[in-house]
Amino acid sequence: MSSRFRASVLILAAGALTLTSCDREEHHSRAKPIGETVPAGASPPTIFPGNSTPPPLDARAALYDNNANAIGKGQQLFLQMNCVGCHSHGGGGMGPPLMDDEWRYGGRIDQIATTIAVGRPNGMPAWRDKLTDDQIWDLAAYVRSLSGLPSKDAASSRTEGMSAGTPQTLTPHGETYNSDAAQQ
Amino acid sequence: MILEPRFTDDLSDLPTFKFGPSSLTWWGVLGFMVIEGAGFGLAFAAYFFLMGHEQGWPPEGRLPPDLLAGTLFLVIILLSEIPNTVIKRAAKAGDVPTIRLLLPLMVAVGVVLLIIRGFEFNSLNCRWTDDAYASIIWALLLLHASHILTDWLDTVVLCALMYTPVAYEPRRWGDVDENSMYWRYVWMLWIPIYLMIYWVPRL
Amino acid sequence: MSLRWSAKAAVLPLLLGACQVQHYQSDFGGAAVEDRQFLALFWIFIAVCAFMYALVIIFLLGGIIRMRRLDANVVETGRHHESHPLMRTTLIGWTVLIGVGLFALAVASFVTDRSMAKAAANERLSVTITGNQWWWDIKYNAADASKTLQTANELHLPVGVPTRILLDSNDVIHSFWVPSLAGKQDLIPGRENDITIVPRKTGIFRGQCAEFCGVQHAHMSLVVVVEPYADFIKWWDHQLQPAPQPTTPLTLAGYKYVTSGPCSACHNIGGTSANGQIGPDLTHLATRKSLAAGTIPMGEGNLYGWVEDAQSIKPGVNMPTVGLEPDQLHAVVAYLETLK
Amino acid sequence: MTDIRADAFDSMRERERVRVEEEERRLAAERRKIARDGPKLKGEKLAARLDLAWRRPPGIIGWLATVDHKEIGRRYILTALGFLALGGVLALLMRLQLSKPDNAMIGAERYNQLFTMHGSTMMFLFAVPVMEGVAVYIIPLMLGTRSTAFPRLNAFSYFMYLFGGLMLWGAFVLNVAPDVGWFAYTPLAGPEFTPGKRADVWAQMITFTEVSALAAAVVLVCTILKARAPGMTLSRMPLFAWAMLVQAVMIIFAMPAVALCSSMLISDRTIGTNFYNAAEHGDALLWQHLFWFFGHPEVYIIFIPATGFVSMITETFCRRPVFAHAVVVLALMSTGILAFGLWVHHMFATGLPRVGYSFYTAASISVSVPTGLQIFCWLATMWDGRPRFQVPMLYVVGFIVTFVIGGLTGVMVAAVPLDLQLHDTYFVVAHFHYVLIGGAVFPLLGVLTYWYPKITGRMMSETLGKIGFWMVFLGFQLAFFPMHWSGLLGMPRRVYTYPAGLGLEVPNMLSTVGAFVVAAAVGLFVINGIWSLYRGVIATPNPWGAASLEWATSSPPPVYNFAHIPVVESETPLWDVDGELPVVTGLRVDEKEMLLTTVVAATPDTREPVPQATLWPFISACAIGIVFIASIFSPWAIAVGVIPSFIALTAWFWPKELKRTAEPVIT
Repeated sequence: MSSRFRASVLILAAGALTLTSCDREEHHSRAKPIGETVPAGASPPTIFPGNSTPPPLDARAALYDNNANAIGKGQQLFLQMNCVGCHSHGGGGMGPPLMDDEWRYGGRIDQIATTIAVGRPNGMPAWRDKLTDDQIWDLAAYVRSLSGLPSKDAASSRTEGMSAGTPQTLTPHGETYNSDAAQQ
Repeated sequence: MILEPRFTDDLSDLPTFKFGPSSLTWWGVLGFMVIEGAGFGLAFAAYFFLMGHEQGWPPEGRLPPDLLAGTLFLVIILLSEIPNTVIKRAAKAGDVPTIRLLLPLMVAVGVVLLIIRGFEFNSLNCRWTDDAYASIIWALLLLHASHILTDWLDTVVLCALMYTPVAYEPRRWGDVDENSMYWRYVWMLWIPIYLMIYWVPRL
Repeated sequence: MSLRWSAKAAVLPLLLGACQVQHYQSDFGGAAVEDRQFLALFWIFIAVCAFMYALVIIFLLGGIIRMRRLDANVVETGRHHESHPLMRTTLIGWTVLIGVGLFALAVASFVTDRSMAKAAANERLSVTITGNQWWWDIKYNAADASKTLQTANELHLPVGVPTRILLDSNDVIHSFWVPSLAGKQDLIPGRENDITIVPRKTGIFRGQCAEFCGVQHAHMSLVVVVEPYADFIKWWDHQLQPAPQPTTPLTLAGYKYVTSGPCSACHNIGGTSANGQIGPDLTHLATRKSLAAGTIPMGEGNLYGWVEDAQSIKPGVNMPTVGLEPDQLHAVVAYLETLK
Repeated sequence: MTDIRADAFDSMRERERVRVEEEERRLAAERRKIARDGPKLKGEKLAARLDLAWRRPPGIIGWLATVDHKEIGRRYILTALGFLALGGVLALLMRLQLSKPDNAMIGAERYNQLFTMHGSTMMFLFAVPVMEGVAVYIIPLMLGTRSTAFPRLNAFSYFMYLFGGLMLWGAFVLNVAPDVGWFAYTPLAGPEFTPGKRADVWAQMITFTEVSALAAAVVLVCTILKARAPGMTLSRMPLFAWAMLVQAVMIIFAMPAVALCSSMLISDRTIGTNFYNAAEHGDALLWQHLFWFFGHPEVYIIFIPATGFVSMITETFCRRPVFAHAVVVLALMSTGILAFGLWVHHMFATGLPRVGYSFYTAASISVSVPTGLQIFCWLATMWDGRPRFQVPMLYVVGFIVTFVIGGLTGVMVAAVPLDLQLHDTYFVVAHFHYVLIGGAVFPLLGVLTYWYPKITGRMMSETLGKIGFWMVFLGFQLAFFPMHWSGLLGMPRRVYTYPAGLGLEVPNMLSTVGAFVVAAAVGLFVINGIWSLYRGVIATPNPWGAASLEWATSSPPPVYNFAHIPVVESETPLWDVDGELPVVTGLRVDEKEMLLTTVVAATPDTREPVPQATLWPFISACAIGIVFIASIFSPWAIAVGVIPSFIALTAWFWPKELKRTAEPVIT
């Protein structure tokens, strides 16, 4: 009886050791949005010359970066707001590819959010009026997950729609399998 | 007040092992074969359920899997039944030298089959992410590959065991007998899977 | 034993009496052919099952009452391998009784099923409902394309007219269920389901999604208005008109903000530049009886609450918190109230 | 040249043959010296030697390495009752949230996690394992043998179950709990609408519990078919053993369905296959077909052992065998077979062809006939016998009164026109709680009271038991009868709140009150269990005067169960024995050994060595468990994890010393 009792106490102690709740799964549908991404008018410091230290990360990065629900919402918005039109499914087309790791205007989540909010030359529209901050940051989280920057397992493996790449079975033998950007 | 025992008869000369349904491990192996059979049966049902939706199977424009690797696999696994039957009879007869001779052959055949299976995965002409057709074909092939792998690992361990003095114990002959029975089950399952992967898309 | 029976007897009337039966959203509504046939079959099943249950309880009580007698076929009397001579025949009788009873119920169910299908044979109105996460997109199909109507969360049906509702889903599996009218049918992505309803009673009824579809499954309901055919046609023609133009400066400011701001990215307002297809259609929002898929009744206060902060009413809903300034909020709500 | 090699080969075979023959002679001589039980070696001396051979090493190592079916059975039951308590707490939280309309006590996301965890815990972590646990403890005693077949596989099955439960509840603590329902319909549970690892955790819990249930099922089938006492032919086998045989065979055919579909769900979610993706030729209904092909047999897998419990309690407390033993056995078998033919009645609202539905209506209605016959046989046993209403028999009466209501509402939801209104409403919630709590938990509480003296050696208190029964019975009716009413008033399932004005306030408040009464009653049962452990009346080997073999040995039974294997001559052995128990002798005393008999006639067949206590099942369960958990995060974990699992399983199979002994010993 005693050894069984000791074993159960051990198990209880281990169970009680509640680790910090894993925030990767946190649903945070906040009532109030936190302040503006970019003060109106000021252009974001996207390029940091050599020695100057990059500005501190926005407070919301922790909430959105690598958060499964934000990435999920961003994925739906990416389809609904027709980002696919220019960027296709991340492979690029009229717009630059988002799956690689070259970021003209900065690859951090707040920089991507700023790019989406204020728009960029050569055709990137400003979404500040059309999308709320919440949605912009969800999109930014999804765009970062496209290039696998945060850990892979927060992003979902596919959408419920048509799969992005052309089926391998249509490409005759020998040709390497590549994303449809190269196909067009 | 436990009841006093009334001794009826003495069983001390009962054997400690018999082949076939008298042995416990025979029933255990049968149980796991039925479990895997139920699993494979439902995988077949899923295959035909998904196929039922389509006008064409595979879906329009997809190339069916190439025949070479799969057919080669079928031929070799059917041929492997010959040494398998010899081992089974030797196990029943307790002929340990023959078992020690042929088990390494079965291990070698297993290696060859696993290599061919690698080529088969390559000749499916589809990636599992393409569509449900590709997913279910890859699933069937992967399930059977794991089936081959587990039985091959079992044969390797058994082969090592038969090279120890314990090989002369009747229980171990029972293990060899049941392993051969399981190998028969493996290639019997391959026949419907082979037809579903390679020939049904060509109908 | 008597304690158990009195307790059980006390509970039953307490239940039935305590709540008066509303017909707004209940299986007893009887507002359509399908629900009336359900009720008929329901009472048949209740009667047969109650009879069988009474038999079981009588048999059980018999066994309990006879517990004291001495000449039982038990171990103590050494007759535990014998049994009451009539027991075998009672077993056979019991089996026959169960078989006949259940066969009758099966036939009754089949007959009801066939008559439901027959009653809904020649439908004269076709509606397509598409389920989205946590609201209903309703499209009235008409022969000529200009007459097709796109609305959301409120279904108007002409009384007496068999209506065939085609069910599809944009995301997960939902289930269209208006208990007072008819049984439920699932809305499954990739499948074309349908249900036909023949309303018999006019009035306002409430339906709710019956298949678990995510965070706000509890607030995915819809209001169904059954009205005479003439009123229905008048309602349909009115809904086809584009949204009325704003007149006062306040509603004009609201109009400007709605058509240029985030609202136009998701919502469509007929006759204006806002033509988002992601959210519900708002062309005649103010004519509807509820907001947020039947969650809160339509009203100025609720409009303020919903537009200003949707998350506190329906946490997790896809409508974002726009963060309007107070003056913008007044303008937008004033404009939305003009969308009659 | 060839002949030299030929005869060299012959001489080598010759030498081998001679060596083997000489070793045979040595072993035969040794075999004659082995000590065996019998008239010469019996009583206290035999008990001491058998205890020495069968006892496991002490301490934590011994605790982890035990292969004694009694210890594993106790662990199964205690762990399952622990999960019952955890699941019950979740139910109370849900009832508090639903006690009044538009309640803001628990948010939507948290509530969805609560009802998913409640459903999954009750179905996978409580109901099936507790039936396995009771069977693993009682079946070898009831069949008159010393151990189950494959005792190491039995230990492995318990650890897999434990790790599955710890993983699910660990995820709940880490806020990664599943929130898609215990049925996890796709596409909601698919990669797009449940991002993150919530649904993967649920699917891996299924893999754990299904491996555990399948292993335990194979153990039970082999024990029931091969290890019965001599003379216990199939027709003389107790009804509980029949129930467990039918249940185990059902598990073997049903569990692979959920194994397959949960693995397909995980592959959809992690490596992007398209099984359930409607846009890429998949189908969301494929999930429902595969899940419910398992789902419906699952509820019979939970119910059928309960019929076994009711048969044993009715037999003992009515002082006569159950009326028409053959009818009950045939009813069990036909329930088991029919259960596989009616899964589509869970999908009446998904728009499949209506003619197909009427076939499933007929099948679903017909499955209630065999259960109706069993109910008749129990009532006839009470009518013909002299029922003593002690606590176990009270639970049987409570079972009959409650379960028959659940069975009849089941017949109602089997009819398509009714089901279209009642499906996914609280009417169905009432139905399945009537058949699961009324049909399985009541008999379980009764049988735990019935076999408590055999397991612990002390009787549970009769007064606490009676109070507990009335509380759980009346609390149950108060909690779940109003749910019929709220379902008819249009309250769908799995809603975290409901609007006011629909008349749902009173039924929901009554249900909440009733739920707390039931919780108090279960608490009282646990207190009764713990209190009786120290203060209960010391139990004799057969306190209830029962007939089956588990009451022929002491309470609690010794490690080796029976000093001599009993012989059975009738259905109710202890009632038809005139003072002396006929036994057979000849099993070894210095090593663990059990008797195997033929399948149908149970004539002695072979003597089977029983494996020693070993840590390898625990280590294999750890290795395979880590592979399962790691494969949530990356599929490569399976490829890498195969190696340690293979090593652990080989070490489990590999004999400790590689030399032949007189008679085989599995170490």
